[in-house]
Parts: sequence; structure tokens; C-alpha cells
Amino acid sequence: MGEKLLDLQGVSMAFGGLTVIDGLDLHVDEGEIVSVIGPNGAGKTTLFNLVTGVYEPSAGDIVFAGESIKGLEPHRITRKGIARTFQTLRLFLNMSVRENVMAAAYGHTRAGVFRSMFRTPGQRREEKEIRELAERCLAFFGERLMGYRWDQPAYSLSYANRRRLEIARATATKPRLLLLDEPAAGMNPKETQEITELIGKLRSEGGFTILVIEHDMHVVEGISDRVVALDHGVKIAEGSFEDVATAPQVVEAYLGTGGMARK
Amino acid sequence: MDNFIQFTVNALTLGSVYALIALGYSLVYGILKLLNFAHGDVFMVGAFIGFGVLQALGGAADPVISIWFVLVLVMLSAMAGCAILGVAIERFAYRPLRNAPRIAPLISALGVSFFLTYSMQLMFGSQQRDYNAFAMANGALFFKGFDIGSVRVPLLRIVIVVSAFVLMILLWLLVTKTRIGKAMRATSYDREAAAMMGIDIDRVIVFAFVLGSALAGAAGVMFALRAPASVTIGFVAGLKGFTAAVIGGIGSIPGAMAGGLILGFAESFTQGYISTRWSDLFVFLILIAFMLLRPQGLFGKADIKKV
Amino acid sequence: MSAAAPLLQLEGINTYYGQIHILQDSSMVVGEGELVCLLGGNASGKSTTLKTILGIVAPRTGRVLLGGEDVTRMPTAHRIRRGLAIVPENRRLFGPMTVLENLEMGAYLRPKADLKEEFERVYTLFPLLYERRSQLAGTLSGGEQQMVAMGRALMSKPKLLLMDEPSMGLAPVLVERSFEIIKQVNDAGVAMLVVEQNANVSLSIADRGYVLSTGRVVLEGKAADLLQNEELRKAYLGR
Amino acid sequence: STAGAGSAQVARSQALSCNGTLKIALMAPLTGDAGFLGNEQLSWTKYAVKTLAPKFGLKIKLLAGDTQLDPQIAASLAQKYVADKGVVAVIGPSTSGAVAATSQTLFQAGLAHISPSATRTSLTKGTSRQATPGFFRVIADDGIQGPGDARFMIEKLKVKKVVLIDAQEPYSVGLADATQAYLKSKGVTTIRESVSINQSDFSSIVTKVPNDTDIVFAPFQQPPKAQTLAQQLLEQGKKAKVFGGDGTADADKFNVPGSYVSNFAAPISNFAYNKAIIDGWKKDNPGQSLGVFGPPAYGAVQVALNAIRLACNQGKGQLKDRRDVIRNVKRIRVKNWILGGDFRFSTKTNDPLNGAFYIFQVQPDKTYKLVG
Amino acid sequence: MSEQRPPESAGTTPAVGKDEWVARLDDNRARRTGLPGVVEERLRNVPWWAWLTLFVAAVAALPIVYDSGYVRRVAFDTVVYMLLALGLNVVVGWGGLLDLGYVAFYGIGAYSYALLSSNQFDVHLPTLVTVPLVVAIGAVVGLLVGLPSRRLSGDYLAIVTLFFFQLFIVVVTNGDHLFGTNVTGGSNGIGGVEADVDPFNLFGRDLVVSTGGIFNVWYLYVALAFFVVVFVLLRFVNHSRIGRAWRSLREDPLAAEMMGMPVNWLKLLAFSFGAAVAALSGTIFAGLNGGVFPTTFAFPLLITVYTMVILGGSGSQAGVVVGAILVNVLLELLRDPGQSRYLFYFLIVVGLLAIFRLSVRLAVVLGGTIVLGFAVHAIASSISDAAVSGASNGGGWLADALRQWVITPSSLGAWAPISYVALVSLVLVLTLLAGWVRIAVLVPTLYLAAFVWENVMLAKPEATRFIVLGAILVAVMIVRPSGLLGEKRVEIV
Ligand SMILES: Nc1ncnc2c1ncn2[C@@H]1O[C@H](COP(=O)(O)OP(=O)(O)OP(=O)(O)O)[C@@H](O)[C@H]1O
Ligand SMILES: Nc1ncnc2c1ncn2[C@@H]1O[C@H](COP(=O)(O)OP(=O)(O)OP(=O)(O)O)[C@@H](O)[C@H]1O
Ligand SMILES: CC(C)C[C@H](N)C(=O)O
Ligand SMILES: [Mg+2]
Ligand SMILES: [Mg+2]
Repeated sequence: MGEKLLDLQGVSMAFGGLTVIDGLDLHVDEGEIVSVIGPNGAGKTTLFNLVTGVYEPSAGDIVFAGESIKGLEPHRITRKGIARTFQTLRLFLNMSVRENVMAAAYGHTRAGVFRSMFRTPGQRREEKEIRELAERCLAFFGERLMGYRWDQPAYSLSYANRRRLEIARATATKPRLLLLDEPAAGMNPKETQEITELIGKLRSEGGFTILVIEHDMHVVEGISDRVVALDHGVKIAEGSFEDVATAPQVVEAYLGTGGMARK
Repeated sequence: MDNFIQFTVNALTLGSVYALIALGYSLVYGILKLLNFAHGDVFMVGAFIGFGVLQALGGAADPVISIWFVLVLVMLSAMAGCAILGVAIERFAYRPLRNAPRIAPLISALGVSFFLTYSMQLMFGSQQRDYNAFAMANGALFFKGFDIGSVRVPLLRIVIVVSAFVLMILLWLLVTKTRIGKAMRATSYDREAAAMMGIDIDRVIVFAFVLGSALAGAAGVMFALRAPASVTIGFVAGLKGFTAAVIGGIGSIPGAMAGGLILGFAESFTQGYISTRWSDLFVFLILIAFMLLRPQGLFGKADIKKV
Repeated sequence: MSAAAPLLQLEGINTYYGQIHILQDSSMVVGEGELVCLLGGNASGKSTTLKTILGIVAPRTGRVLLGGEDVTRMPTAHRIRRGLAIVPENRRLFGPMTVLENLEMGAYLRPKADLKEEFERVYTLFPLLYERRSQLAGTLSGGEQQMVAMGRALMSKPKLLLMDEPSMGLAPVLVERSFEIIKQVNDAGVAMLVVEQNANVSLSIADRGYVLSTGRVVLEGKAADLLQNEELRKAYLGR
Repeated sequence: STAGAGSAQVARSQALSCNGTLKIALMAPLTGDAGFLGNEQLSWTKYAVKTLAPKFGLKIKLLAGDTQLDPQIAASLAQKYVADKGVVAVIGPSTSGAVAATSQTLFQAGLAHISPSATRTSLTKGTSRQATPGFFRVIADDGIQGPGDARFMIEKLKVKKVVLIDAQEPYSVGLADATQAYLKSKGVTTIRESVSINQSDFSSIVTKVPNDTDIVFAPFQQPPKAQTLAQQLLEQGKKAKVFGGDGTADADKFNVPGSYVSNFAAPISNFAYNKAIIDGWKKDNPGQSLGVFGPPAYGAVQVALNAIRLACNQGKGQLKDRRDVIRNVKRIRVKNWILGGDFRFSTKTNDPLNGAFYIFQVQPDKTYKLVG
Repeated sequence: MSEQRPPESAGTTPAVGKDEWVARLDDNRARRTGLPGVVEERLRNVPWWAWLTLFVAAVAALPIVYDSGYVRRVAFDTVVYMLLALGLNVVVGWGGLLDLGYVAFYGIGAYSYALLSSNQFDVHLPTLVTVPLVVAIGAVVGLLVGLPSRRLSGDYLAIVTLFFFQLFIVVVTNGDHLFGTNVTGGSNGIGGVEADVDPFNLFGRDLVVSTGGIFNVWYLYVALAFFVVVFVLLRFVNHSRIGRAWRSLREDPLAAEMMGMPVNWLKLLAFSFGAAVAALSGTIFAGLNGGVFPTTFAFPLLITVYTMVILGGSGSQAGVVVGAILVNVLLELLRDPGQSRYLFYFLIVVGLLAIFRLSVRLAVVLGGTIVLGFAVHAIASSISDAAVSGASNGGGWLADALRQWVITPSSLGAWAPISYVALVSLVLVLTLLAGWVRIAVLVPTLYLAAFVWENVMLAKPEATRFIVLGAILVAVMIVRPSGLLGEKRVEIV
């Protein structure tokens, strides 16, 4: 694995009196898949919000590819190569499935107002590329988002398909780092297995570095190079899946002793 | 100093009428997220109903019963008539559009507004009507009252301000202290989820329209007691009410009251101390600045930004 | 109505979204006190079924019966009054209201009842909600919201509880807990129709199950039997 | 400058038989804030056509066009009437803005347009005349009313201080300007206020009126507004009297005792010969007050029909060209003019000869008494 | 990765992404069959530019077919409305920004043109300079107005833009006293009959407004040319990354921001585009009228343009154009009692046909109404002659025919409001009824409608125009909430 792609240095975040992230150090190396686990309300999604610029940390620094991205506007962070999906889905519901993905190519395409208005050859070429990119991103999920679904509005998708579309959309921004917030939520075991494989392929074929939040231990086990466990905004364990999953704090706060979470 | 007191009195009178109109906007907006453009016209119809009842009871100068009683009747019938009108508007123009894109009921509301204005013109012409409150009880409404320094606060203004405040307080109690009030809040946040709790959203919405329209009817009468009414007064009244509602934080009841008063004060004082010609300019500049500093309005809550 | 009428009955429901035929002639029954689970792959029409029961989506043909009474043309609120409660798919909390108020809204139809017992039950199930009772629901984390949604549904003492993926987004400890809760509530006499992806577990506590595939009921039967069904295992349970 | 291609043909209308139905069109604001005014004119125009056309041996159909107080809409309407070959004359446009925007079109198409209420002076006089020779009006202009009012204030009322309020629309601005200029030139202290046309509460202006003010000049279009202003002056104990323009001259609606009103005519009921007309109109318009703007419209129709008749006679039962009506308008004289006296046009401009203004004071019994 | 086929799964058990719905689409789709289906399919495949060409050709042919200055003028007004609607569609339909100040930009365009080409300050720039300059001014002012508003969304944006609109009106109507100079001419506006404002001048020719009182058709053609250019350019923009970004922003600004779109800048851009189009429309308007007046740029105009956009289908360019045509032409038709009478009865018959198709019930309704009419007429005339001796409004063969059927009392008095209110209530009640009860109520309602129409409404066509417009707005929204050509949308919760 390569260099530190993302590096959080002593990051803190509070809402009113409530400290949600507390002096967190966390890094993701180039090409790595890191999972974040932790009980509900541990601050996982908040971590994503900090990295993508929705919130600005109250302390600490966030470095991406050697540059501080703290305080940048979200769209600039995205252009630097970070994309995400949302736990509470936020698709462009009234746009077609394909357009949802094409829209995400905004950041790395160039045609400006005048070139678009006059439809210059360069602009046309770019449009074609965007469309192909979008279709490629969608084809990644097999038939599920293809065919007639391309032109269906996003609101007509079922919950799990919306999740998939979120991922497709995020990949269309051509990120280096992909943040996935509970990608397997709402999927049955078989589909979960499918998404586990797909995440693997996102790295191997798409070349993305991935930071993922997930509650399903099958997924976490299947994909992670490294697992980070949070509780109350503090890192309580870090390491391989086996190590983290057996760490007593994690078992107590998160996994519970019952059988089913551990298969 | 006298002028200052007088401007304040003017502002309170204006402001309480604005506030009553704003409340109707806020109530409906709160629940349906609908800018009910027809609200100003309900106000106008209220003024006309009041006029009709007043005439039927013998007019301002020689009423068939005590003028105070007549006034109460005028007010109540305008409120009742407007409430019915409001319910009808909701039932026929908005309810079929519950699940339509937000902009659709907006246009429907404009349609209703046109329909009301010009139906009234068709039926009653476009002249201005004067309640002639000046003649009521030999001018007592204008000349009796109490004095602050050398400024006389006439009865009519007192009646307007006091009854406006009483109505607003009643409304506030209704909405915050009762079950239906809570249902209104829930409905305003998520209609479908409210229905899932067993709240009859149709009834809640109708209730909001009844309240809002009745207040508009009251405001119509109060307005027409001091100024001539015609079929076109609804537009400006609506604009003012809407503005007041947004300043206060649309959807918020104390906000609507505050917004109405702020608007009343802004108008009265800019006219008084700056310039009548440019008063509107300053009023709108102040309002724009205000909106930029506090976009959610005085009492509005900022949107929850949770991703 | 006859006393024997089941709590909920769907008869030959056909639902369309625009041109696409979603629910195709599906029929289901949930009896008094039963725990029924509804399984199916993504986009198979599970949520659509629940929406049809609630009246959020209108079927083109077919009937929805609650306790034998035809409610197909009734608005949602009227159905709820017949003893339904729901944990909806995307939680649908009242964001700008506090957790406490959200729970109170759950008991909207029981204005005069003493809610102490219900509150206690919810708070013992989810102690976190007690800590957060005055936080605005909209600012809670995804999993915390899910807890509120479940708590809210329990507040109304329903006869029939519909749940759309109640364990989604919950930490593993809580997933376990949520199934315990479901079992507990059901043992207390509340009938349930649960949509769950976690088929293994849900079948292990359910009485009966239905399996949907592209809008059709393709399998139904005793939960225990379904658990043994090879096809189902292959199709849905993966490993 | 050259004409655009495609429309080079001049609109020479074909001849019309005077035995058939001819049309005249009223252009007035019939909806919106000034709708009341147009509707007054409409009711009188209707009545005039109904009663007068048979007397002239004409069959006339009246078209009513709503200008909505917008000159641009008036321009569209003008095209409509120009295109309608049956239209032989226009009553109106009511407002000066609309006249300015349409006069060219109407004149080029040969349509006489006779306004009962457009009073902007520059329409007919001055170096940059804003209306064409096809435009006529049957009432005096602001250039007479404004200075006339001012002179009355100075000479009869001996005013020292006057507050003038305009309503930010052309009519009141013009009239207030003319009055203020004259007052100033005679050394009277003037204070100018200006309120939006929609404003109906004048309390704050009233508060600002200095206590030693003699007159508040209020050239509003609607009498009830002047009424409100007068009442609010009383309410705040100001002694200044309201002085309203022609737009406010309605004894039913503006009648706070002591106030002044100027008008281009005495109340029409002052003239005995109007009795039949008034009774007839009242029968058609039950429950309505006579209004200020209506009777001149009656007069305008009278002039128009007269001119059409003359043109028909010259054409031997045929109206050869609409221009013939324009040619005849200035010749028309009307005895027992509805607004009093005899009517004829000035030889120099398209205004009435000796257009005069009358000033009234409201009496304690709420009637108007001629005072100047 | 291949384009059409899903990637082969890497050999493990679950095939990646099999979706039964996609695989079996045809079984699950309900299709319209027969001729309507085929026609629908064919029409859908006509490319947009073919429609546009056809449409422009049709409008351009109007003055050839009708030698009437009026038709030309109405056509011109309609084209200006179409332009305005296209511009508003960018802001509202695509950007999802509720801009209640839109008309101010139209006014700014018109006033800028008037100031740059008139006697007001004796500046007379050539048209080919003025127009682009004004468009640029519009775009820049749009940006500036957007600037403070960029943090606002939804209804707060709406109100700030509304305030801006009010400011514009205040400044313009009082602009004769701006720092002691007369800039805007105040309530009198700039210009008048002596064409204080220069007409358009193209290729050395003045486009005089009218010759011989007849509207100069070149204005129509110039406006049409503007329209085509604007339509095509906007269409291109919409189908580019910028258009997509606008629509994303309309759907979910936060998600758009997170997907790399600079949301604030895009908002400003949408504002600016709308403002530029509005300003362009303003130039031709000012050139044509030879003047600008503050009353033109008032709230009713804003409402009219919004109505056009939403009625036609906000978001759809073709839709808003159709909306503009419908609204303006309808308002013109309704001016004339004669014409609106035909329209009224035509609409009633079409409406009945749409509800009942050709069926027995239709025959019952029509027959019943006709019989009822003659019966009422006979009874009324036998009771009193005054009941049928009123004059009909407007005239024409239909009016004469109807006189034998509808009673037309010579004077209505209080019956006018009573019958009107009764009619409105009956119509509303009708919408709640079904089955034979509805038919039973429908018959007297229809007759009452004819009565009210003939006696009350045609007597006051001005008010009637707007009543009808209002009723149509409500009805259309209920039947097609997304507008005539708009796409169905869901609201985001
Ligand atoms: N805008 C906000 N205002 C107040 N509190 C907030 C806000 N956003 C998050 N929180 C609180 O911060 C804590 C962390 O929330 P976060 O969404 O990061 O949790 P999470 O780890 O993603 O949980 P889950 O697994 O349930 O999604 C929660 O307790 C939540 O209530
Ligand atoms: N509003 C809609 N318009 C059009 N199609 C829709 C709509 N809602 C759902 N669908 C389609 O209906 C089918 C069933 O959707 P539904 O949401 O019921 O699936 P589900 O079984 O709940 O799936 P999941 O497990 O992903 O939540 C899907 O193909 C979906 O695309
Ligand atoms: C009707 C009147 C108020 C019109 C006014 N005299 C004008 O010249 O515009
Ligand atoms: Mg989370
Ligand atoms: Mg679902």
C-alpha cells in the first residue's frame, strides 16, 4: 500500500455542548480499504461530514494528498478527489438515473457557459465522454441500473437500488478516495455478498481508495484491510478485522455477545 | 416627542392589521408549505361582508341597534363568512393538489385570487366602499379616547389594536396548548408521517384555513373601518401580510405578530422621519438587510443541516 | 363483521407505478397475534406492499381489508385508527420536534391515556432515547433515528404493527435487541408484519412468511418450513 | 426614416353605409386600481350610445376595451380597433399615458379619439406635443386646473402654507406639480409629499402636517381616499382643510365639511335640462352614484356621434373614410352640454373653448357649494 | 468495462446485478395499443428542431394569412411573452429558484434601452450596440441581485427578490427625483407618441412601429428571431453539464455541492441567464412602444409570466412556450363578448364530451338541458314579458339563437350576484357528486351557467376575462399539476 492519502490529525467536532468527534487521528493509505465501525451515534457519519467539508472541525487538521483541505468548500474538496454517498439517501430524485450520474461529472469537465451555449465540437466530445462514463459507472452494478432504468427518474428506484445509484454517482466524480456510508443497508444476505464483492472490485478495477462505514460484519470482514472502531467520537480500536472484532471494548459497546452478528 | 408617540400609535394600528393577515399566511404556509396568494382576497371579501352587514343593519350613521352591537356583528359575520370561504378554497382548489409539485398549488392559489377579485367586481362593481366609521356614534370612534401627553389615542385605534392582540393570543393558546395544535405542527413537518400517526390531516388543514381566514376577515373589517375598501385591496394586503410573515419567520405565530408590527413601524417611521416618497425604498432596504442577516426570520428556526 | 375475520387481508392486489405493473395479484393474510415476515430481494415490492396497506399507494384492483372491513378507499389516518402502526422505510421522524415529542405523537390517538407505562417500555428498550429525549430528532444519527421510529410506533399500543426494515442501520448489538423487542411485543399480543432483509433471524422468530419476487408472492408458508426451503436459501440467504 | 417593408399600405378603410351598424370603442381602465373610473365611464358611454344613437339616426355598437391602466396594453387595443374596419371613432383613452401611447396609431388609421378625462397639458399643447391631431378632449387640462386651484387658494383662502400629496401616478403628479409651481411662484410655503398609489392610511403624513398648514392639496383619483385623508386630519386635530382635484369631486363619497374640491364642471344635477338624462341613467344603474368621470364620457359620445352624423351626411349616407370623422369633430357644437353651458372646441387646439374649472366647498350638510 | 453488457461476475455464486424487472420489462409494462399508441410513438420520435421549425414557420406565416395589425400585434406580444417565459424557466424550471423579481429585469432591460436610445439624455446608440449592451447589463444586474441572495433558498429567496422588485418599482416611479435629476421620467415614464425612444434600427432602416396605423410586421420577425436564438441557446445549455448542474441544484443543493458543483455560482448563473433573457425582451418592447412606463412592470405581469411557465409545464421549454401562447391568446379572445361566447359553449360541449364520451348519458344531459331551457323560457315569457326582453351582449348568430332558449330579463338587480353565487356553488358541488345524481344536478347547472353567462358575465367582459382565467388556472392545475407539457415530479421529503 502507498502513501497516506487521507490524514486526520487530532480532529474534534462539537454540536452545542455535545462533543461528537474528540481529537481523532485517522489515516487512510492510498489503495487501502478501511472500515469504520461503532455504535449508533458514535460519530461515523460526522467523520464523513468533516472530511467532505459539510462541517468544519473545531480543532485539528485534515490533510488529503499532502494538502490541508480544512475549511475548503465542499465542491472544492470533491474536485480534489473525495466523493461520498449518504446514509440518508440524497439523490436528484426527479432526474433520470443516467442524469444523476452525468451530473456528478461536473467537477472534472470543463465546457463553460459559452461553449455549452454554442455547442462547440470540444463540448460535444466532452458530452459524449460524460455519457459514456455515466453508463460505465452504472453498468458496474450489472443489470440493476441499466436498460430502461437509465431513463427512469431516480424516485422510481427501490431503496437498495437508490443506494447503488448513490455509489455510481459518487464514482462518476472520478475520486481518488471514496467514502461509503452503510452501502449494504437494506440488502439481504445475498445482495450483501454481491455488494461486498463490488466494493472489492471498486478498488481493483476502479482504483479507488475506500473508507466505508458499515454495520454488517460480513461486509466489514470481507473487504477491510484495516478496521477502525469509534465510540463517542474516540477511537477505541484499530487493526485487522479479527483484532478489532475481538477487542473487548468493541464487543461490549458494539457487537454484543449474541451469535448472529458474528454469524 | 408628540410626533414620536403619534407615529407609534400609527404603527401599532397598521401593524396589528398586518399581523392578523400575516397569521393566516403563516398558518397555511406552516402546514402546506403553500404561499396562499388568495389570502389577501379573503381579506378583501371580509371587508365586503362587513360592509354588507353594516348596511343591512342600517349603516354607520343610524344603525337599527346599538352601534357597538352592530360592530360586533359585523366582525363576527366577516370572520364566519371568511372561514367558510377559506374552507371552500381549501376543499376545491388545494386539496386535489396535495401530492402535486409545490409550485402547482401556488398557481392554483393565483387562480383563486383572480377568481375572487373579479367575481367580486362582477357582482359588486369596482367602486370603493366606505364604512363611514366616522359617523358611528357621532364620531366617538375618532374623537373619544385617552391621551398620552398631548396626543389623543382614539377609540377606534384602541379597538383595533386590542382586538387584534386578543385574537392573536387566543390563536397562540389554541395552537400551542391543544392537541390539534400539536397535530398541526406534526403535519407541517411531514404530512405523510403525520397520517401514519393517525392524524386526520384533512381536518387539521381545514382547521388551519378556518383560523387563518377568520383572522383575515377580522383584519378586513378593521382595515375597512379606517380606509375605503375596493375589490383590489386584497393584493397589497396580501403582499404586506406575506412580507410580515416571512420577516417574523414564516410558520411561526409570534413571528407573524412581530413581523406585522415591524412592518407597521418601518412604514410609519420611515414616512415620518425620512421621506414619504422614499419610504418604501427604505422599508424594503431594511427588510432586505434583515433577511440577509437572519434569513430564517425573527422567530424561524434555521433548517436542520444533518446529512 | 365476523369475529373470525383476520386482522389484515390483501385480496388480489394489483399496483402500478405509471406504466409498470408492480404488485401482481398478491394476496396476504395476517391473523390476530401473528408475527408474519415479508421477504424478497431488492425492488421486489415489499415497501410497495406496506404502502398499499397504509393507503399511501392506491391499488388499481384488489381489496385491503382490516378486521374484515374494506378500507381500500380510505385515507391513511382512518386506517391507522383501526389499530395500525408503522415503522416506515425511511423513518419519517418529525425532524424539528424533540425525541420526546416524537414519541408523544406516536400516541396521538390515545390523548387521555396514561402514557407512563409506554414511555417506560420504550426507554428501557432504548436507554439512549431517554438521554436524548430533548434533542431534535432531525439531528440524531441514522441509527438513533431508527430507534425513535420504533419507539414511536410502540407508543400507540397497536393491534397490528407494520415494520419496514426495522433493524436497518442499527449496530449489531441493537439488531439483536430489535429482534428481541419484536418478539416481546408480539408475545404481548400485537400482530406484526415485518419486512426484513435479515431473513435468517426474522424467520426464526416469525410464525409465517411470504416471499415476494418481482411483485408476485412466490412462496408462503410456516416460517419453519421456509427456513428449510432450499430454493429460498439459495436465492436470499446466500450463505 | 423609412417604413418597414410589408406594411407600406396605408390603411384606407373601405366605405361604410351609415344605415348599417357602426362601432365605436371605449378605451378605459376597467379592471385594477383604476377600474372604478373606467366602469363609470363605461356606464355613461353605454347609456349615451343607447339614448343618443337613435336621435342621430345611427345604429351604433359599443366595444369596451380594458387598458388596465397600462399604456402598452392600450397600444395593443388600439391595433385591435384599427384592424376592425367597422370602428369609426374611439371614446378615450381615459388616461393621458394611454393617449400618448396610442394616438399615433389611431391617427394614422384615421380614428378620431375623444377623451373624457385625459388632462395632461402636453397632449395638445407645447413644443413636443404628445398627441396627434386625431386626439380631442372635452374637458379642460391640468394647465388650467392646477394654477386655477392655486390662484383660488392664494386669493380667496389667503394661504401661507400648503402641503401637496401626489399618489405617484401621472395624473396626481402632474396636477400637484402644476399647483405647487404656481403657489411657489407666489411665495407660498409648500411642502410636497408623495405616497404610493396603494397607500390607504395617511396617518403618518397627517402627523407631519405642520399645525399652521392651511390646505392639504390631494389630487387623488378616488374620492374615498380624500375622505380618509380629511378624517385623519380631524382625528389628529389638525386644522388644515383638504383640497381635492376633479378626481375627488363626488359629494356622496368625499364630503367632510369644510373641504374644497375643484372640478371641470358643476355637478350635473345643477342643470335642470339634465334631469331626464340623470333619471334615465339611474334607472339603468340602480344604486350607483353619478360619479365624476362618467358624465364627460356622455359628452364625448355626443360629440363623436355628432361628427359621425355630419360625415355621413357629407358622404350622402356613406362614411367614405374614417378620417372624415376626425375632420368633423372640431366643428361640433353642443347646446345644453351635460357639464353646463354650451360646448365648442377652441380654434387653436383640440381642447374645449373656455375650459374652466369650478371650485366647491363641502357644506355642513355635506353638499357642494360653488365658491369660485 | 463493456458498455451494454454487465461485467461478467468473477465466477462466484451470486451473479452480479441480475434484475428481474429489467430482464422482464416487457411482461410488466402496460402499453397503449392500437392507433393512439402508434401515433404517440411516432410523435415522440419527431426531433425537437423539427417542431421548432414548424412552429416558427407557422407564426411567421400569420401576418401573411391575416392582414390585420391586430393579429400581428397580438402575435408580437405573444412572442415577447414566450421570451419572458423561456427566461423565467431557466430560473424557476431548471434552477428551482423562486424568483419573484423576474419582471424587474425585464423593466431594467426596457429602461436601459430607453436611456441608451432616446431623447431623455440625448443618447442615441445604434440598436446593434444597444441590444447586446442591455443584455450584458441584464446579466450583470442579475448576478448582482443574486449575490446577496445566494445564501438564501426557497421562500426566503422569493421574498428578497420580491423586495428587489418592489425597490425597482419605487425607484422607477420616483426616478424623476433621483438626486435632483429626472432619470426615469417618474410615473410618466420615458417617451410617448413623438417616439422619444428610438425604434429599432437594423441595417440602416428604422423599424417604425406602425404605418398607416398598421403594426409593422418586422417587429414580429425580429422578436421571432430573438426567440429562436434564445430557445436554441438555452436548450443547448440545458443539455450540457451546466444544465444538469442546475437541475441537480434544484433537486438537492447539498448533494449537488458534494458532487463537485459550485452551487452558489450556479445559482448566480441561473439568475443571470434569466435576467439577460428578460432584459433582451425589454429592449424590443421598449423599441416597439417608443416608450417605457412603470405600470407595465408590475406584479400582474409577473403573475402572468409565472402562469405561463407553470401552466405550460415548468422545466419544459416547449411547455412554457405553449403556456405563453395559450394564456395570451385566451386573454385576447375573452376581450370580446362575441368571441368569448363561442369559446364558452365550445368548451362546455368539449368538456361534456371528455367526461361522458359519446354515450347515452351525454344525450340525456344535452337533451335534458335543451328541453329544460325551452320549458323555462316558455314559462317565464308567459308570466312576464320583461323576463325575456333584455338585450343580449355582443351579438352574432349564436346570440340570436340563444335568445329563444335562455331567459334574458330586462333587468336583473340583485339576481345577478345571487345567480352567480348559486352557479359557483352548484359547480363546486358537482365535483363532489357521481353517478345519476351528478347528471340530475348537471342539467340545471348547465342551464344556470348559460343564464349567468349570457346575463351576468357577458355584461362585464373585463371582469369575466379574469374570472375565466382564474378558473382555468385552478382547473388545469388540478387535472395536470405538472403543467401541460411538464414531466411528472415528486416532491422531496
Ligand atoms: N447537526 C447536529 N446537531 C446536533 N447533534 C448532532 C448533529 N449531527 C449529529 N449529531 C449528533 O452527533 C452524534 C454522531 O452522529 P453521527 O451521525 O455521526 O453518528 P453515526 O456514527 O453515523 O451513527 P449511525 O451509525 O447511527 O449512523 C449523534 O449523537 C448525533 O445525535
Ligand atoms: N414512485 C415510484 N414510481 C415508479 N416506480 C416505483 C416507485 N416506487 C417504487 N417503484 C418500483 O417498484 C418496484 C418495487 O419497489 P419497492 O420499493 O416496493 O421495493 P422493495 O421491495 O421495498 O425494495 P428494497 O428492498 O430495495 O427497499 C421497484 O422496481 C421500484 O423501482
Ligand atoms: C381619469 C383621470 C384621472 C385621468 C387623468 N386626468 C389623466 O390625464 O391621466
Ligand atoms: Mg451514520
Ligand atoms: Mg423497501
